[in-house]
Amino acid sequence: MEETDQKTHNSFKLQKFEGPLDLLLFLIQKSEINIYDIPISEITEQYLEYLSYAAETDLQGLTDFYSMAATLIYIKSKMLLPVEIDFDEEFEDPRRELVDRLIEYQKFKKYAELIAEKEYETDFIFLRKNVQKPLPFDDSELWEEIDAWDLLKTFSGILSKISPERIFNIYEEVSVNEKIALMNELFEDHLEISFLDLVVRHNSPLDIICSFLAILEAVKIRMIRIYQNTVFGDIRIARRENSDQLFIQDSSIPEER
Amino acid sequence: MMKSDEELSSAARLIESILYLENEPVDIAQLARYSQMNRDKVEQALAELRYHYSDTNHGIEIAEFAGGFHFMPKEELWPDLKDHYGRKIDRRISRSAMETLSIVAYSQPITRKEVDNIRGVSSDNVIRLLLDREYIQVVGRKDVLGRPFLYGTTRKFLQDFNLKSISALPRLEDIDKERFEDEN
Amino acid sequence: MMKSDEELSSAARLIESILYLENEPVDIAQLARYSQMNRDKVEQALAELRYHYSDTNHGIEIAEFAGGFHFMPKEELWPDLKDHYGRKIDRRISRSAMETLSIVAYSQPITRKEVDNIRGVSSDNVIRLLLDREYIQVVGRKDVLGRPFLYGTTRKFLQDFNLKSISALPRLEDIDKERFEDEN
Repeated sequence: MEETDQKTHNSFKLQKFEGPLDLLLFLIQKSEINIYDIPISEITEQYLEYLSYAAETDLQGLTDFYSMAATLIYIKSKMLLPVEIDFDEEFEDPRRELVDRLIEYQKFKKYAELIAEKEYETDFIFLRKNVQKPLPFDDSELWEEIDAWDLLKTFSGILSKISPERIFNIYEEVSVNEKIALMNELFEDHLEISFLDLVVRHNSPLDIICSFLAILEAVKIRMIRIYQNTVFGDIRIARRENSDQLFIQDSSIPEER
Repeated sequence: MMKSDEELSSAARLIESILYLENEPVDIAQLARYSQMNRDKVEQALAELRYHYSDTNHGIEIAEFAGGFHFMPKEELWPDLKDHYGRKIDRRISRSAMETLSIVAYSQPITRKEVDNIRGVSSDNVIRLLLDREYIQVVGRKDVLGRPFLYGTTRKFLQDFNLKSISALPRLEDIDKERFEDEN
Repeated sequence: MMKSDEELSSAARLIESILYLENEPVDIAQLARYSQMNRDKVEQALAELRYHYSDTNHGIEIAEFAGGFHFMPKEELWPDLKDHYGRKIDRRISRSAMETLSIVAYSQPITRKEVDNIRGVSSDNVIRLLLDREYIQVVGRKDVLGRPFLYGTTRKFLQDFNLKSISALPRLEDIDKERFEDEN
C-alpha cells in the first residue's frame, strides 16, 4: 500500500526517533561534529527546523521534543552571555550536562544494538515443568488428633460455604458415589454381594434409591455384573474381571445383556 | 573416581531427559508419545534406567506412582532433605489436608479437579500428600476428556479413623437433617 | 549392560537429589543451606556430579545458569525433544523497547523516572510492555519521595537472550568520559 499523504509522511519521520536525544544524536552525526564541542546555535537551528517540519502532524511525544528545544535555547543563551569568572569555582560549560546525557544515551543505544545483534545458537529453550515436590514426611502426630467426626465437621463446613443449590447436588452425588465406594470396599472381601448389603439404613428411601442408582451406574461403567434369580428377589452383584481398570470404557468389551 | 564402562542406550537417555523435564509421574503411553518411540522400546529404556539408578550410586531413583514414572530422591536421603523439603508440615497444610480428605471421603470417587472446584483452590500437593499418607488412592479414571484419575479412601484410612466401613462415616443427615426433610 | 564400579559420594548424591527437587537453578549458597554442608563440600560434590553426568552416559547434564546449577537435557537430544518441550523464543521487540530493556539490564535496579531521564522520553508504555513480556520485573522500591518501583531484569530475559548471568551482558569499552574534562 502506497502512502502518499503528506501528513502520514511527516509523522513517520518523527516517529523514527525514539526521543529528543535520539534526534539530537542523529543531527550531530549527520553534521559530523564533535559531540564534545557542539556548535550549539547550529544544532539548535536544525533541531527546531526539524521539529516544525514534523510537529504539524505528530502530537504524541512532542512535549519531550519541545522540552529539549527549550533546553537547547537556554544553553545557547547562556553561551552568549559574558562569563563572570569566579576563581573559586570551576568553569562550567553550559553544554556539559547535555553532552553527558547524550553520551549516556548513546551508550545504551549501543548496548541495545549489541544485545539485539548477538548471535544466538538456538531459537528455542527447554522448560522443565514447575512442580512443587514435598517429600513424604512423618505427620502421624497431626493425624492422631483427628477422628471421623472432625472430617464430617470439616466437610459440612465446606458445604455451608457453597450455595444451597450446589449443596443439594453434592449431597446427592455423595450418596450415589458413596454407594459405589462401598461396593468396591465389599468386593475386597467378597466375590459377590447383594443389593441389601448396600442399603445401610433400611428405613431411608434415599439410601435405597441411591444404592439402586449406584448399581445402575456401576453396570453402565462396566464395573459389575448383576443377576436376579426371581422377580422382585434380591439383586446379586459380582465384580467384573479387569475391574481394576474401573471406569475405563473399552468398546471391545461386548455389551452386557 | 573412575569413569564407568557402562553406557545408557540412546533410548534410555531420551527417556531420562523426558522424566527430568516432566517433573511429574508420566505413564508409558505418554512417554511413548513424547519420545516418539513404541511402548516396547520405552519399557526397555525404563528398565535400563531403573537398573542404572537403582543401586547406591545415585541419590535419585525411578519410582512408580499412580501408574506413572518419575524420579524421586532415595529414601535414605530423606532425613537429610526433610528440614528443607519436608517442612510443609504446618497448620495451613494440615487444614487443607483435612478439607481435602473430608471431601474425598464423602464424595468419592472424585477427581482432583472436582476437589479443586469444591475447595476453590488447587489441591495438587495435598492430594499427593494424602496419597503418600495412604489415606487416599487412585480407584479409577473418570470417563471424561483427559480421563483424570478418580480418588477414593483406602483401607488404612478406615483403620486409622476407626471406621468399620465407608458407610460408617458419620452422616451428613445427622447435621442437616431438617433441611433434607424439607426438601423431600 | 554392566553395573559400574564408580560410586558417587554421599555428598554428591545429596546434591543430586536437591538439584532434582528444585525447579530452578540453585547457587552454591542455596545448595549449602539446603544440604547443610559447607561450600567446599558442595563445590566438590558438584564437580563430582558434573563429571559423572558429563559424558555420553547420561541424557541430562549439569548446566550453569544465572549463577545457579540445574540439570539440562544434553544438546544431542534437543532435536528429539524440541517438538514437545521446546519453547520458541521470540526476541523481536521494538527499538524503543530494546533501548529501554538495555537501560534496565545495564543499570538495574532503576526507576521508571530514571529510565525516562536517560531516554529523554516517557517510558511508561514500554515498561508495561516489557513487564508483560516478563523481561523485567519490579524488584523493590526506591527509598525516595513517592517510593517509586525499582525494575530489574528477569530470568526469562537471561534465558531468551542466552545469558548465563547478568554479568555476561556484552560490555562496551568504557567510552572515554574524561575526554570532556580534558578538553576544558
